Amino acid sequence: MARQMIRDVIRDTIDAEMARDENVIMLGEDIVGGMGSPGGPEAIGGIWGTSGGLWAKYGSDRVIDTPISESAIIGAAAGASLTGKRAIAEIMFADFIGVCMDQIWNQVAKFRYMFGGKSKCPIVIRMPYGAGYNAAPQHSQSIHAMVTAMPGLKVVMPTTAADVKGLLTTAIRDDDPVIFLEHKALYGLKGEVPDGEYLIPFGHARQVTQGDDVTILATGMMVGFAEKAAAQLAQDGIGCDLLDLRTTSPLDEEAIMDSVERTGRLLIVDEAPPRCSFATDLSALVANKAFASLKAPIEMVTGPHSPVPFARELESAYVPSPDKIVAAAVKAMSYRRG
Amino acid sequence: MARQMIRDVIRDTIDAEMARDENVIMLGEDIVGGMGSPGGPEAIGGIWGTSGGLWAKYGSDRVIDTPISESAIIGAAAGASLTGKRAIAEIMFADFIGVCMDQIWNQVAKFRYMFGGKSKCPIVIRMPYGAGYNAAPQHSQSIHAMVTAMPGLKVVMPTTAADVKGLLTTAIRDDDPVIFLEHKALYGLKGEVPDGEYLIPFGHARQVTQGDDVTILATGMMVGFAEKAAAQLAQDGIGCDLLDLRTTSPLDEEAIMDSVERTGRLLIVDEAPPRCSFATDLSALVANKAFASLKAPIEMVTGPHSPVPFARELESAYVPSPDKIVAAAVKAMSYRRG
Amino acid sequence: MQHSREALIQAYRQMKTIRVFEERLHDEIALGEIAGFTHLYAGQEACAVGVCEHLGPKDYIISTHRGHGHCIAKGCDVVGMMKEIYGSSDGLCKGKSGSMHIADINKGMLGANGIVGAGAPIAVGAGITAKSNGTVSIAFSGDGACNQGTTFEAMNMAVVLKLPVIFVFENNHYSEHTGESYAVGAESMTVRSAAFGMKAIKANGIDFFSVYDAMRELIEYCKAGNGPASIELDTERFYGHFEGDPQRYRGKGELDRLREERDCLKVFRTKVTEAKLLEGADIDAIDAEVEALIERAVVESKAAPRPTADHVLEDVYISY
Amino acid sequence: MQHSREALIQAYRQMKTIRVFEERLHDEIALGEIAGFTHLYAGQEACAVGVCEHLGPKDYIISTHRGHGHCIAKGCDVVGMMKEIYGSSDGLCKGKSGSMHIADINKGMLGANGIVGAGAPIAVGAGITAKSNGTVSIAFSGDGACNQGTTFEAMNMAVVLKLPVIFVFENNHYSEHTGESYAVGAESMTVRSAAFGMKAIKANGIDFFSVYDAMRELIEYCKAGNGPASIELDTERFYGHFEGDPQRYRGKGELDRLREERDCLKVFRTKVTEAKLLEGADIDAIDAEVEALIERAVVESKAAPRPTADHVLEDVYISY
Ligand SMILES: Cc1ncc(C[n+]2csc(CCOP(=O)(O)OP(=O)(O)O)c2C)c(N)n1
Ligand SMILES: Cc1ncc(C[n+]2csc(CCOP(=O)(O)OP(=O)(O)O)c2C)c(N)n1
Ligand SMILES: [Mg+2]
Ligand SMILES: [Mg+2]
Repeated sequence: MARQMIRDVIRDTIDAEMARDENVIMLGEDIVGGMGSPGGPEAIGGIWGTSGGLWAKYGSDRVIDTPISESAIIGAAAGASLTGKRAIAEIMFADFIGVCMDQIWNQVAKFRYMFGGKSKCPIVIRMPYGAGYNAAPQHSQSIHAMVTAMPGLKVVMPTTAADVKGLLTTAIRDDDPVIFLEHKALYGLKGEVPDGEYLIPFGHARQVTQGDDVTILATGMMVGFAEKAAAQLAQDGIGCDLLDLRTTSPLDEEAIMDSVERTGRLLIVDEAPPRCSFATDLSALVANKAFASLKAPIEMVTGPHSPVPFARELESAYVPSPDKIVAAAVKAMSYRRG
Repeated sequence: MARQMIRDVIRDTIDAEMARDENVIMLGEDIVGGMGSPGGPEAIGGIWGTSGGLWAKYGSDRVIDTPISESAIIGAAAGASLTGKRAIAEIMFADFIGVCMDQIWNQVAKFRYMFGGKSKCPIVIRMPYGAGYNAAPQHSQSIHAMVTAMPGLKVVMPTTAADVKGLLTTAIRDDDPVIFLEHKALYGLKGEVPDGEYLIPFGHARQVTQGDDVTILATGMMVGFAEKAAAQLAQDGIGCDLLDLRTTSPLDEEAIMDSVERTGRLLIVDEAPPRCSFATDLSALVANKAFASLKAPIEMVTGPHSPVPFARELESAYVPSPDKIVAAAVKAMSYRRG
Repeated sequence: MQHSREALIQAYRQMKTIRVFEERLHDEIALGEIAGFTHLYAGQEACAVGVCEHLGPKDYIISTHRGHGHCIAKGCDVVGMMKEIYGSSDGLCKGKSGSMHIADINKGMLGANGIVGAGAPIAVGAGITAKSNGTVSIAFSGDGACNQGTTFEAMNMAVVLKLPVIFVFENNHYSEHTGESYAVGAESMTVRSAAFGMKAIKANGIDFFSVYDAMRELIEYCKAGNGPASIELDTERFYGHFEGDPQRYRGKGELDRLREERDCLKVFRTKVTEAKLLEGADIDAIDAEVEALIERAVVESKAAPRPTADHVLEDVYISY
Repeated sequence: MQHSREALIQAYRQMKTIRVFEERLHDEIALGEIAGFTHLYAGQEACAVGVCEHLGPKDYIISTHRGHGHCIAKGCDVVGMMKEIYGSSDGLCKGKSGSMHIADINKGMLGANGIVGAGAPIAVGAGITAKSNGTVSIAFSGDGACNQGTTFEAMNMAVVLKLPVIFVFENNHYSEHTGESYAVGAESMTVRSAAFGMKAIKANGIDFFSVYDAMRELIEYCKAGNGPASIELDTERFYGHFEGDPQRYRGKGELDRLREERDCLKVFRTKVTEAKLLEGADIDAIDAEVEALIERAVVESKAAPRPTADHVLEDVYISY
């Protein structure tokens, strides 16, 4: 067990997999940094510090710094992965999926299906996402709903240092395409990381807190906020069953059903805007499959139907907060059928 | 009142608006057809036949045929609309949003917000969508969830000839960006169209059938299927309250609530895959706001979590059918709280 | 042109197979036998075959919406292709793909593609693998696709990474209904490609030998580690953009003239017979063979099993 | 260089305003006063001002993530910009945009843009309007953005539609941490632009007069209906890519040398004083004015009102 920052766990995990399998390669903008500059390569190692030292160790054929061309980055990673490599592509901000979505949605996600099950494309697309940096509307978005909706993709949203190691290792070794979403505000977070080989299977939620009154479902940054809220609610005698879903596709339906059947109340926390979101996805699942157990309306705490604004006051009003989560839980608890 | 095919209604409506306002322009691939060819311009007038004759009437400065460059098509339409034009952009298949999503999502949808409310971008983006042509995974998709989720966009999904005229006129005169989704399989459908100026405000659902037993919500192609199902269910004494939502953003929440409070049962029909979909959006809305009225689990009939397959047998198994809708309604009716 | 008799017979058989495959599809589609959108390759055979006769299974190609010719030239099973287009579960892609997405990874054929311009970036990735194998990666594109941003990005990235990728632009002078002279703003797509920093040449896309010789040079160039190259092939499309296209953009008598003067199969036959490399009889024998093969493909396809509802959710994932 | 005294003073004031604005931001950011990502324009002033001094409010420009200089040069209110960057509800964009999206449509400034390459297509659309107004549309891009597919598409479309669009590429030799020589595979971005079928020239991006004269020629050319043009400006970025950048990609002593030898403000001052067009005193007077303006902007920004939660849902739509 070592205590590490998430950004370092990512680099070390990629390093271990590159050492283990020579077919693993990386592509992205500035993942080496300094190519063609007076200062020379490895001047930076990724603007998020998630690939430092890898170019020096594995060279330009495996750690590939690219021009600003996201469609070509994903296309190149896809073509390499279709032909025997295992490519890890970094899109610097998840918001940039807008310029390369076709390659993800109509190519990578559909290859195997279109080709009658006769191909594999073991690609991992890493995308830093989320608000918290006052990075304004085009650099703060959460895109998990969009990719979760795409058949053919697996979608991972780790929240702890240990989970980052276990889930990224699984992602790199998975033969299906994986979207690996890293919350920007979590890169600096430290946590205990198991030594040696460590894999966490997809589709298994993590139980964060246990309780019998209300089920809270969250992912990414929202897990920590929900945990804060749960602690406060516990003081008021409200027991929260908080699940960190870890992967949105596949989804741990069983854990969700077990919990809701026990609590009868559901609260979903999602950083993204409300329409056609992952929050509505979970609500619809429960409203169909666990309706009989529901004692109260399904509550959702999400971002508003607006872009993510810049100013500190606006961004913090935009993002769900522990207080809003507490209020929603209390609302669910105080509901009485008229 | 004239009886017209939807493809002709689209052309005539654009024609009327271009005649009315010289700032209205059109851009798209082959919307003239034959540019730079021996046969010469207007050899076709749009592969869907929705712009025939317009180039001859309005010329190359207003009916602009473009290279195959969807990002530049949307960008050009956006830049023109930011500076005083009202551009109608045609993306030949909605599936191609993958190559131009940034311009729609991070530019057009966010301009006004990012610019502090000091700009307007009256653009209409027309996108033929949906299955039914055995056009295989990359030419058959329904993308309404993706765009409904994007704050800043309005999303229209007309189903009748009359609604196409009323909603397209409203869209072209609207000062906000509008995504206008045309189901490919409906272009040939005929219907009565009101003469003269005809506008339908956004956010007002159309009541298709009335009934007190189960509420059915549908859009586009699914409305006709649901209507068939409702007729069959009526024979078995099940009264369906079928709403054609017309616009997914804004959404007619009031009509939905009124109906569900009356029927206590909800069935949602959506051609798209199930995850993070418009179906789940509607379900979550009702599970939160009309929970007390619900007598049964919320049923959804949607496409499966897969791409749209090519073969006739596969595509028809993929798309929701009247039979599946009937079965789901019967299921909702026969539910008894354990 | 120093080609062995076997090589010439093989090249002709491939071109003829594509031609008959497409002509037969044209008829079958008219009969309403076949669903979906089909884009026929007839007229451009010398391009696909002139390129692919140089390639082995570890060389990669990626194709376009007009992919049948590339598939056949790269060795995809013709009967399996026909079954796919007929929507059979025995088809090369189990009826999931139809005409527009046929692929056979084991043959190095990375797929026809319904998204114009999507192939070039993927070919760059195959070029990364090719570089480590000492093989090459080929991106087929059209005169319309060359204007798509993805194609430009791919060209620049291939140059930056010095990859063995060859961008083959089949200029059949139309993108759907639009003339190439309208949509390509540059003096030519070749001049434009050259300015990206790659070797860029042209060849005669209705002459197998012109394409074949030019490609030999480019493949040697790329395998020698010089980075990517591009080639523009002047060729012709004999049918509509898609089946059902009224082709009003054609000039008067254009199609008859093309069939008469610009048919790559006639050009080939004349060249090899005049040069006494093959007899007319050799060619007639291949024609008969090919006709029989395609006839069998159609007969088997009509009888082939159809997929069932339970297939819809198969092959979305390897494991989920 | 036949410039009126007023014109020279105006040009210098604009450049100096940008410089002081950016240097002050650099200090304020170091104090933790300002949130978000900020990309400073200092060093490139001659580019923005050399271009925009030709333009009126009906001429359009679209900018990049490094937009402050373009905004100021196009006439955006400097105090409103500073307030925006400070996140005030009195800011030019009500605190919604911050540094990366500042716009003022009435001034013909269509926005800084956080998406690299997104501006060029939008400039093509403004070019459609400009064509009907007899004005021009300018797309500012960098040496990194020139490799994005959207930029290439925009260039081709502008040529096809013969629009009065000028693609201004500010080559500051870096895209984030990557050298231009690595990311641009072509011999030069100018050679590449020319091959798209447009007039493409270079100018000295640290010399206002070089930029200004070259732009006069291009604007006349575009307004005459010749279609688009492009210009590459050789210039320098004085700060990091973003504030906080360690700049390890710089050469030894590079920054000092740039400040010493490649400062467009020094170049301007030397030229105009040696040519006796302005006195040192004139310039010192402007410097003082500008310092005072920026000081006021900062003081007012710190005191300016902050937005409140109820603003979040404002201006998503005009009506909904
Ligand atoms: C991204 C995208 N845009 C538009 C289309 C529609 N489309 C299909 S083929 C085609 C023309 C392609 O022309 P070209 O590249 O010359 O190939 P050709 O058809 O001549 O073989 C178009 C516009 C598409 N499939 N994908
Ligand atoms: C689509 C997209 N990709 C990547 C980025 C991240 N990014 C922001 S600025 C930048 C470098 C741009 O370089 P250049 O065009 O030379 O402009 P400069 O920073 O030198 O002014 C990058 C990669 C982005 N904002 N958008
Ligand atoms: Mg063509
Ligand atoms: Mg730069």
